[in-house]
Amino acid sequence: MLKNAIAKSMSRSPWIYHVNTGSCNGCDIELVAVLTPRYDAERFGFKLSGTPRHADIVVISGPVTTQSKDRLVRTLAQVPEPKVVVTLGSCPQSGNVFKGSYSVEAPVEKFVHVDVAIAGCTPKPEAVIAGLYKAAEILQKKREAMTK
Amino acid sequence: MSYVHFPVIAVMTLFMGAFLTVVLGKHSRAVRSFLAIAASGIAFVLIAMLVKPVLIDGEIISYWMGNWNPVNGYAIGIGYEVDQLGMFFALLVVSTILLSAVYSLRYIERDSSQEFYYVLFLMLSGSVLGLVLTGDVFNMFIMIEIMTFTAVGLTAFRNTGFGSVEAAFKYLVIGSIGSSFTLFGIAILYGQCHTLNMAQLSAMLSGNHSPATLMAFALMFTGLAVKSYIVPFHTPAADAYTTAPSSISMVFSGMVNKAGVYGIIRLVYIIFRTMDIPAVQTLMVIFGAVTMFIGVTMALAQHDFKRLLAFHSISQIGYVITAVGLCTSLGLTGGLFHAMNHTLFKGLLFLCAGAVLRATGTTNLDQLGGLSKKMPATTVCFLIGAFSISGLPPFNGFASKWLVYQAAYDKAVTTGNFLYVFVTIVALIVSVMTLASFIKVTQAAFFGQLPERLKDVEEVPFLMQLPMWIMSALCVLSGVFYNFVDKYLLVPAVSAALGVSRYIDSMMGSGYAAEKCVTDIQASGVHFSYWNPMVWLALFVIVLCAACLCILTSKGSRGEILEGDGEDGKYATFFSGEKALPSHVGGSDLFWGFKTDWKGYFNIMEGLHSGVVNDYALYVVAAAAIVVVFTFMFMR
Amino acid sequence: MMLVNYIASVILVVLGLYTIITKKNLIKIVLGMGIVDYGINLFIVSTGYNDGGTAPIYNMTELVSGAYFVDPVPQALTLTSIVIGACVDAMALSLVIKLYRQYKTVDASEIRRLRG
Amino acid sequence: MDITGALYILFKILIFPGLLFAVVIGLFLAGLDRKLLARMQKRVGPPLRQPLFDFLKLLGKETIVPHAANKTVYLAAPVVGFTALIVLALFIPVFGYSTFSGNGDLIVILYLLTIPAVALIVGGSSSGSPYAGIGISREMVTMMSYELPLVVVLLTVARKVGGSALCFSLGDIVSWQAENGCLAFHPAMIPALLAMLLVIPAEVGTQPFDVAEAETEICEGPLIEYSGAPLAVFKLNTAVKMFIMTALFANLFFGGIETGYVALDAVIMVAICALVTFFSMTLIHAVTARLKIEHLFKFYWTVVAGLAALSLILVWVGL
Repeated sequence: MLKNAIAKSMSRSPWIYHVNTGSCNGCDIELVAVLTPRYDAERFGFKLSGTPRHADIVVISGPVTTQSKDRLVRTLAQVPEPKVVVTLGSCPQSGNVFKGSYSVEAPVEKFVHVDVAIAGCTPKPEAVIAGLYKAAEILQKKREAMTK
Repeated sequence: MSYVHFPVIAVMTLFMGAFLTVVLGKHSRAVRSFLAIAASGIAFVLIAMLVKPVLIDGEIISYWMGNWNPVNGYAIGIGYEVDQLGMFFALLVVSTILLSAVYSLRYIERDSSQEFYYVLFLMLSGSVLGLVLTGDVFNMFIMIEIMTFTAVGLTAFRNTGFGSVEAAFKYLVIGSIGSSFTLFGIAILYGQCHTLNMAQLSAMLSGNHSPATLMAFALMFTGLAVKSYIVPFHTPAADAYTTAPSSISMVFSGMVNKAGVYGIIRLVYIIFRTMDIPAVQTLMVIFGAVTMFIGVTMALAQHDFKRLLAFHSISQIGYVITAVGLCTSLGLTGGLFHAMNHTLFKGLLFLCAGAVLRATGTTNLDQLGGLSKKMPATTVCFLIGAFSISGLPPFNGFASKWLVYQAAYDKAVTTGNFLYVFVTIVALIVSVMTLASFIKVTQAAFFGQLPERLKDVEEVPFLMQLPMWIMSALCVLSGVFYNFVDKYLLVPAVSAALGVSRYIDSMMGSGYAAEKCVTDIQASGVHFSYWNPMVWLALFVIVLCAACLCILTSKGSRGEILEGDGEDGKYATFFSGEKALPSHVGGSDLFWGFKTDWKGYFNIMEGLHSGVVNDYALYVVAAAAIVVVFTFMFMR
Repeated sequence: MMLVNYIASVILVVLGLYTIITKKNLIKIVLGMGIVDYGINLFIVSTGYNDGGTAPIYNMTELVSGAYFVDPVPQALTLTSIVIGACVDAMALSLVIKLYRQYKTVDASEIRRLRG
Repeated sequence: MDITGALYILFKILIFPGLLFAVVIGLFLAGLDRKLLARMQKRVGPPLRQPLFDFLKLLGKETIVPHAANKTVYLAAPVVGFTALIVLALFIPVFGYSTFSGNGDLIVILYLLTIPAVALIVGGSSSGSPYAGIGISREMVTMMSYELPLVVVLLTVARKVGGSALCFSLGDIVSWQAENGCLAFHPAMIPALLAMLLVIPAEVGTQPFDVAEAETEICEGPLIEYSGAPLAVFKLNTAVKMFIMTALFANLFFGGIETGYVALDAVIMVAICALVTFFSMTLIHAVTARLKIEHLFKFYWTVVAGLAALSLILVWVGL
């Protein structure tokens, strides 16, 4: 019973840790906009946390510059399982307009497993919420898979 | 052999041990260790054997040296008088001696001229034991003097290091001013009463104060206050505790300043029997409150482990003086209990500091860090000591501080005097600040990150851990079973301090006190509202539940407790994604907001603790002058 | 009669304290401590004085009730006090020597590593 | 002690004023706080059960012990804090009904209240993170700040209730109020009441006074390295502390509303707790931004302590 309750509450209280890997700040602002009264992601239990140790969902924005790659990997390693990785915007998926630059490592799938990718430059807040909600469901599935 | 001889034999054993160590202990380490342990052990056993007759059966042992009994109601000979109050302090003294001797065996093994260490140590022990057992004021003065200059010698023992000779010199100057005041007071008393026996003095002086005896009171009070290091006499104490070997710092705070406190209690409650005069109460409470506040704020500003502890010693003595100065049985109980607890937890903390010093070679808080992984036993003992001194329940500091607060506020509401409310508030706030400064030590020395320099630190040997564990156990036990402490130690001691006539009668023959019209001090009745022992049942049940919760959540399918070594990023400290760097938040970086807000105060205090011995002497003389003026203004 | 002694002893004590407070030279501070001691010794021995009393040296047969002599106890106290005072001064001087070796000065205002 | 007596005590400890009650009401108040805050900002807000979800979720996560940490202290700290809070819950009567009747001593409560904070500090310190080092420093300064007004408020209440006798018992305070009316309606106590309302958020660590755990500046301070079950217990501690502080407030200033039915009393008390939560935490959270630590210290030692001292003086002169 407790197992079920825990698994269920996984999707009800996903805490987000946001990593900016060289983004133009557009996506970051949209992510914060999601928490504002108009969109209010907190009604689903989303909350921004200050440290990866508390996080369930890691949101990556930006095209992953060479400088930030190590930091990204290290930070991701510090997140306790179960965790879900979400990419925000087109940059981490493809490199977007930065593609081909000598200092950009995108796409992020090359070195990190990505569960949900939210596309757009920048994605609309509605899309962000939909993506995060999806991530929360994946989180619950992961938890259930862990306990099987 | 009758037990009436035990007190004298105990004192003589220690002095004899010192003598034998000079003669025999020069070449063999085994011999001097044996002598130190044997002498302190015998003293401990002898005093412990007096517990039954004195503390449980309530007998007062009076003993005339060379059988010089009083003639025609005049006591000429030197008398030992062991009442429950003296016995209480004697027990503290012998326990401290024994534990310190055990600790010293390994602690000073790397020093040279160890025989002198033991000689001075045993003489210091003997003098303090003699001081609390004697019934003669001049004998008391002699013991104080022996205590002072053996203490000075021990302070300067590690004289190759930083500042120890300087501390010893300051200690000697201030200490000898204090002794001189005491001697002056004793001389005036002798001129007035022609006796040196405490019981007889008490009979003659009670309620019968001439200007000369008032002067004597002021001088002796100041002199003994110097020995108990209350502010503004505390300056040499801070230096001496810092630089003396830790086993000696423990002795200093465990019994040397307790000897001063004992002297003050004896002086105001028995010899002059002035405690029911409100002016004396006010004097002591103000001294106590100032002492605890200045002590703790200075401690917050320190960067050295032992110096911080030294200022805490001063601050805690403030609690004792305040509580004793309230002149209620609740206050006296709280004060004595706190004195005992202070011996336990401060001794423990100094031993921990010694362990850190031995293991790492420094006590500078800015150079330490992360020792908890290398020295787990020391860390646990330190935490117990720190929680005790900060008064967290269920440790012993809580029980005694609680009594102090209750006594102070009780005094406030029964007398309607706002001063005592203020004192209560100060006492409560000082307790939080004490906690703050120990958090500082905890973070700076034991937790946080291990500096590269301390990678191969090792835990101290078992023989050094043993006294630490014993004291930790005592800290917890006396906090949990305060009822026993109260029943067998505190109640007898309090009634002895208040029962002046009994003290006089058992020394000078029964009826003597009544003849001189001496009455016992009337102190308002004891009302304890100790917390219910049921709490402990509750605590255990809940700890059980909590433990269950932990097991529940840590096993198997639920989240697991993972530990890792090596450079795997998962177990590294979070540095915003950077590779973990050695960055330790040290002692001086803590409490920033507090320090900025109090910058002016700290600057003034730093200026006052200038380190110049002349200034320190000035404070002593000025305070003595204030006490004299106060005495003459309000005690006539 | 004894008033002069008392005044003198108090003056000595005050002088000694004045020396300790104002003089920066460590040796002078030690001398000040000595002066305080001697002031008090003078005081103690004066308290035992009885005008017209004899020296308190008797054997058991001579000592009768009502014999008039100066009080012997303060003299014993003074002796003890002198001995202790000498010990303290010796100790202080030896510490001054040590201090001089470590700090290369005997100026009290420069020997202040332990402060704050 | 016979079996029924023991079972009754066990019931008290585990179910009614103790463990279960405190945890449930604490989580309820925490949820209420978040919901009300959201409504005040014109948001829908999380459901009332949200703190429970958070707690359960954290139980299901891994517990990582960083290798700079001292494992024993790191894992024991939250449990110790929790234990102290539950003991504290037993000391606070539900008006007439308490586990240790007449023993809810104010000073014991004051000291037990420091234990959860110390547990947080020691736990954070043992994690070895420099962010935690800054965090514990701030937590400690916060503690020093609110302790002065809290002490003065408690002494004021003791004086008001006891008159010229020592009265530190919460039970006596409640029964005095049953006779003489709630302390909140005595004019001299109004400043103390306001001071207490301002002490509560600092004690619990909510928005303007959460400098110690500022997640945007120092990454949650002492909690930075915690994850999984220990973090869950810390979050639970905060919730239970909300209940303890508001219940203490209810007993100090609105005590003595006895209906004769324990259940009804409990409901009234929870209602008062909810009100206090709204006024002292949610409202202040919604309208203010986080303070700097030195401002926080100054604020508590001047404004709040001043209010409390004003009350103390008024009570002392006999108002």
